[in-house]
Amino acid sequence: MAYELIGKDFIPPDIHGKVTGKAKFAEDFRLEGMVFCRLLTSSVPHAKISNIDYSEALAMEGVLGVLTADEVPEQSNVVEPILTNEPLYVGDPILAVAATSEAIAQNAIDSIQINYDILPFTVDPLESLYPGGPDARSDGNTMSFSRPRSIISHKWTARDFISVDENTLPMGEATETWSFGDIQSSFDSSDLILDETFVTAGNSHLCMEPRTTMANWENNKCFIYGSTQSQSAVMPGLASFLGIDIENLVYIGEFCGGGFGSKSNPYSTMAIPAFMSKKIQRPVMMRISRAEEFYIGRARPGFQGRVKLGFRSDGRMVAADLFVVQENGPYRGFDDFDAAASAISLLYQPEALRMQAVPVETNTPPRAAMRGPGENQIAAAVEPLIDKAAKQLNIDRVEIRRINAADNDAKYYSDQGPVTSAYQAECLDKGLSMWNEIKLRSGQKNGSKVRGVGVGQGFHPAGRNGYDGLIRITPDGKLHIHSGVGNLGTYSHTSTSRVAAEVLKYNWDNCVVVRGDSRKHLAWSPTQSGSNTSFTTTRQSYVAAVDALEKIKEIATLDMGGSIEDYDISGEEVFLISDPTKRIKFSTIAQRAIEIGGKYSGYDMPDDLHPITKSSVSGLAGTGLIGVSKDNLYRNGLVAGIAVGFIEIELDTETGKFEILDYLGVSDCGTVLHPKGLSTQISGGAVQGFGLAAFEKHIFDPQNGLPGNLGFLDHKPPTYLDVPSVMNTAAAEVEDPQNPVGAKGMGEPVQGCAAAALVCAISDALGGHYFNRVPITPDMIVNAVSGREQSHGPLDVNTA
Amino acid sequence: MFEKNKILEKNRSSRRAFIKGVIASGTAVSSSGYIFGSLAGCSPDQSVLGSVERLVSLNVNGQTRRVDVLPNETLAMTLRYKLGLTGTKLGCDRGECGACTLLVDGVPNYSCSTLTHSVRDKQVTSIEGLQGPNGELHPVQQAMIDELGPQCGFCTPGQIMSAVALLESNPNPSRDEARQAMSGNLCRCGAYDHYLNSVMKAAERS
Amino acid sequence: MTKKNNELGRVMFLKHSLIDRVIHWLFAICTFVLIITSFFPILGFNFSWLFIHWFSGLVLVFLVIFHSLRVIFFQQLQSMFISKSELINFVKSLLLFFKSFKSFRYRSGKYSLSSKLVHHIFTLFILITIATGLLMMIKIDSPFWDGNLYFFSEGLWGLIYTFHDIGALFLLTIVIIHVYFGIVRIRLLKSMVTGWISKDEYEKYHDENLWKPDD
Amino acid sequence: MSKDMMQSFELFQPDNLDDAINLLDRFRGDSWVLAGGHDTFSWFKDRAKYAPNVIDLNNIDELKGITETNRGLEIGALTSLTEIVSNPIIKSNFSLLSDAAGKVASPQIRNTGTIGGNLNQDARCWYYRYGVDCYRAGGNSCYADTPQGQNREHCLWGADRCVAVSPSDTASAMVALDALMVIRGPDGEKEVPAEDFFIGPDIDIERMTIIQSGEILARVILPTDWSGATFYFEKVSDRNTWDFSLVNVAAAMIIENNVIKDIRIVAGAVQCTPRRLSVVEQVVKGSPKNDDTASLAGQAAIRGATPLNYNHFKIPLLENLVKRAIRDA
Repeated sequence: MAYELIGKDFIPPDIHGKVTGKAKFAEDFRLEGMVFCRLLTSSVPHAKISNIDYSEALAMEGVLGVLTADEVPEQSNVVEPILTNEPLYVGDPILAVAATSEAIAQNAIDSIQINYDILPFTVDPLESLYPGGPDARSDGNTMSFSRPRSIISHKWTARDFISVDENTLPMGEATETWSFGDIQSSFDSSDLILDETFVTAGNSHLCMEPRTTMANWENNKCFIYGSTQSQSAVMPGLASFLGIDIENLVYIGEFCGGGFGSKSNPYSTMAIPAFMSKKIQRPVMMRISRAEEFYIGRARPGFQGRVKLGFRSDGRMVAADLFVVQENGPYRGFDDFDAAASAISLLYQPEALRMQAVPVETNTPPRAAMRGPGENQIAAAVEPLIDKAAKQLNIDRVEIRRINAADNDAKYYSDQGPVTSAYQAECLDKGLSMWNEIKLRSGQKNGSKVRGVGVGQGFHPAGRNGYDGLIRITPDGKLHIHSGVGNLGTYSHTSTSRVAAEVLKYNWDNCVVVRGDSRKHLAWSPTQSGSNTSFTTTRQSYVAAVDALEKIKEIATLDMGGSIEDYDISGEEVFLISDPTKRIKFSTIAQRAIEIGGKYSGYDMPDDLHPITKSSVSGLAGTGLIGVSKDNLYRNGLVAGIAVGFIEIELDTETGKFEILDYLGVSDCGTVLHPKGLSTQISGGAVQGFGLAAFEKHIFDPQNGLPGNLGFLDHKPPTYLDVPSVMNTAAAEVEDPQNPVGAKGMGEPVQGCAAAALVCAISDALGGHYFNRVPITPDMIVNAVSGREQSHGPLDVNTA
Repeated sequence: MFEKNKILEKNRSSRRAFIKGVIASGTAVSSSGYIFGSLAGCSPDQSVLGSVERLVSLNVNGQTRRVDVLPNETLAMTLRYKLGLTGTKLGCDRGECGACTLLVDGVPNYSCSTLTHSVRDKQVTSIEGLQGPNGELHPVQQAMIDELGPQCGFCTPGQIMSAVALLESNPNPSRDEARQAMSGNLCRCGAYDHYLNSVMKAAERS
Repeated sequence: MTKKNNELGRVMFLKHSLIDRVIHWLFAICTFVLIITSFFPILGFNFSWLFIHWFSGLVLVFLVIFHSLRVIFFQQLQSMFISKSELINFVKSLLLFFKSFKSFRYRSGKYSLSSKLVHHIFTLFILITIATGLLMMIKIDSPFWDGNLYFFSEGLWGLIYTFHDIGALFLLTIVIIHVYFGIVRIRLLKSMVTGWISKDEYEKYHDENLWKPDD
Repeated sequence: MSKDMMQSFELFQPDNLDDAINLLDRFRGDSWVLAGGHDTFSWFKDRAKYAPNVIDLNNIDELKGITETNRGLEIGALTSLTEIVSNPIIKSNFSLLSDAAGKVASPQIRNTGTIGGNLNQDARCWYYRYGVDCYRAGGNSCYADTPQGQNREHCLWGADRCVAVSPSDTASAMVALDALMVIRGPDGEKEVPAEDFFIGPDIDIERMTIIQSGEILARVILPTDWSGATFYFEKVSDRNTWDFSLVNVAAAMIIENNVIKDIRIVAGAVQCTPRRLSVVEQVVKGSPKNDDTASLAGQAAIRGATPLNYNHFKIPLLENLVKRAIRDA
């Protein structure tokens, strides 16, 4: 269907601020009398604090106050505390010191005496599962994800460990499990079974903008300037951290320097400057340093896993049995293991699948969802095994993926529910011409260099529903879309808002996206995470526009009679179909709506709206024609977000270094809302995928719990010179039936497919040598080529 | 496990200091001649160089700004907290990301690793200094908008400053030359190829 | 052969046998090397001290063992015991000294009370330093084991280091005192070098029923 | 470490070398020499090291500039790495140095980072940089050389209490070019060959070069005997920007009708100092420049390597780099 605005590039309203330096991130706001606070973070992996002496600090000139864990509300034991007296990882914030300058605050922190009573700690889940092994927490060593979430103690038996050799993952009793189909009979009917142990390292989100937060209280109202991916979705959680009602919270988050899942929800440390500001009665800026961002900035959990795949001779995957020991950090973390199994269920449509997992707590930075949590690691671990099967079954690597690909009748997850749409095969087809050309060069040598080619697939659910849309036409004729969407860098706040303008046939120059500040009366929206915004928020904008259109026509009938069917709109005017010369400008309609009042200008509203939307509507009441509605459109089944990556690399077997010669990323995201936005997400996701596949990993010294890679230099996110300078992107461009404009989300699968493609290509270049580990770093390649053992054990996670 | 138990750590380092003290006191008497000797050596006529003056005038974006600068103050901190120019961002404060890149006499520097006192008589150009008198965007800024260079925008000021310096010295670079010149700017969103598209577009236009 | 005439025909008695002297001087060398390789780095003279230090430490351990066995099986252990009478004499001499500032000489056995005290203090602190030193050897790589910094907890390492260093400081003090008296009473140094003492020196300082050179 | 915000210090900006030397003499241990500042600020900002008086050399013109003299090419210690990369004389006669300087860190760091700073930078062992009290920091233990120490980037040779490696890429090039380091101290200048300029823990565990407090590296002299020789420099690092070498090799060869007449070949990041591969030099001198010689050289290079827990990959990597140096130069 041809659209005026959808599918066309536009100038996002926030890009001008980004390129001129005028954009204000959390650390750029300045308030009268603002002071600074710095954190004292734990230097030991696990301890109970028996004594804190900050008398010397308080006596220092310029120090305004110290905030300790006793002065802040305690969270449930699974949630990251605001401050703590029992640090659970090196870097856990213990207290905060406020001073007129940051240097004074740091001097004060240096003078504080802390008595740590050292407690056992661990950075290796298997060590904690071994009978008598150290527990990361004093109240248990495993996270139970069944509601309500809690910490339990779970140990395996020595027999579990001994019954397998050292290179295989022992499979003791799992604490999380589900399955479908008859797993045993499916394996019996398999012609080829692969049983592989693998490790995917954890890595930090490494957002460019550290999560600095500034807070101030005025007349019992708390103003928070923060860095989060989402806007409206943050309000309830943030208010509960502060222990206040949403009405007394103002959240300003116009810009966010990247979140990648670590800032989709509010995080407890945002409350520190708020409580400090309340205590010392001055605005407080808590600047987070890069090292502190590593500590509290969350990370992807590591997997020590084992997967058994059953294939028939024609390449069809009939059975999958996944066991994951998840290195879960010290607090709740995220159920990556569950998402990993769900990805296998969608991408390969096995007839039977079993998921078993044990999320074990470790004394390392807390974990949260990181771009494709579970889905992207499992892609990097399982896709190379698909290549292995293809080789043994003598089937083309794209063909074997097509045989197992998900289509519109695909089944998903433990309940094998339906999908709204899935065009995996179409994505594979988009890359076929490139694949057929590059696969001829697989293994081609050029001195010590050898070519490797790969194809990788990524998946992530790509849409939710049930949120509210809110738009407003003001007497000046302008259309205001009050979007509750955050600004994490995808421009989804504007691309989804253009749907409302499309429905109302607005000229985009007369539209204003209202966002970034809770005082601007924004609609209740989902978190900008889980690749959902394009699907979810287009529905919000659509239902709000439809409500406005109806009200416009109803007002027209009041002035020109008839019923709403007799009217249509064009050129920002409503007119009688029978007599197009009879037209009323939307600006006039808006003025009439104010005069009529009631539901037209926001005094009455549907009661199924979320409280946040309700307060926004009442805030806007009487200022124009209000279009507001909950998204009750039909939705049944998983919105499947799929992506496929095709890659060619040249690997130097003498140095272990490779150069990515060519990359194509294809996304099944339904109708493309914002072409350049799609291409920068696909190539940006690919860069992060290459990081996951070959550069980034957590390193902790198991003897003292120290992190080996605090900053950018040691954590090694890819730079300009590590990725190709030209990235090719494409989209399947087949509409999703359950979205008004056919759009689906796509942010996360595009990273998983690139990571998988690169891992496959490296193994291909080495003639089918499978590391069963990510990231694959030069030292591993050099060891493999020279026939040496790897320096880490096959099950080691958090290792150099 | 080192800097952790302050009490214990205190006695270990104090133990080392204790030993040094005992030995030093033993040798103090004998070496006093040496100490007095060296002081005498510092001839009175040599101008006793003092630490830098605090109040300085900086040339930032073509304006002369009088500002009180601490000796240990970095240029990024001066711009952000004293001159209100918050366009220069602090991504790591260790010279490992490039978000703080700005131009000193046209040369890209990490302003987080440059002392303000070392640029007193130099031309500093930050992201805020690129626009024309009434707001016209620099070709690189315009190209970044047209090609959708940035994603989250936090590293964009640094990227743009490197691009501006590149085009100054090499008006039509090859894509690989641009890639080399921009390589000191990290982008976690991975917008590298869009940034390069913007640089090439800006080069085309000017 | 515990008695001889020297070239001037005077009678000489053997005080220290060759082996005793060799052991003494080996002790001296080891202790000197240990002191150099421990205090000088702390003072700031940086050089590769670790290997020399623990190697000479092991030599010292061997010497201690050898000396102890020799003393237990081949020599009179009692010559090192401090008898009650000696203590009484000593106290008396102190009181006398304070009363009339006259030094009071008494004749001792083979070893004077002060030499015995010096020996015992040496023994105490050498054993402390050796004990803690051997524990610290766990931390360094050696042909037989890989250094393991985490063998003990931080706290315990701290204590081991503290006692090792206190022992070393006292050793340094005793060495200084021992060297001082060794030089001031040159006869002692001479006898430790040659092994012989003259008859009148014997009669002047030693009580024959406490120590006869020829038994 | 997670500290931040440099402690306050006094900043001195002398405009001549004598003043600088007097300042260092006056403040003794309480002084710190500042050139580009990249190494300095990471210490100061982590508050792991500190000095109350910082002497900024950037206004001293004597220390800048590249001039040809009869002794060879004299490069001021304050010359930025970018100048070295783009200097025509170095590019034509000593391309080994410009190649090495071009691989350092990132463009911005090369713009302000100086050759003197790059040569004098401190070890990059992450335990030491984290701020632990290891031997090199004046303490009494090494945290990297422990049963499970994460020592992927550490040394293959020369372990003596400290197992850190030489992080500088230009250092390998300087030793390969047999450069002379001119050090200026209170009592005038002294010249030291590059090979003796870098010292290991056996000489002084708290310093990476022989420069004492009170001395400044004034300039580097590249002797003419290797001018225009056949050079080879290769650095293997995880990322192609910012990262320090896992292993680097710098070689200068004089080749006449395909026979290697003379050679100096140095490996970096395998030992606390740039490791002169003298065995390889003996093996290769006088033999033809072909694959056999190359593979022989590779095997000779790795004799006697004693890896730690995680760095044995450096053995085949070094072997390959030396082979490539001989084969592809």
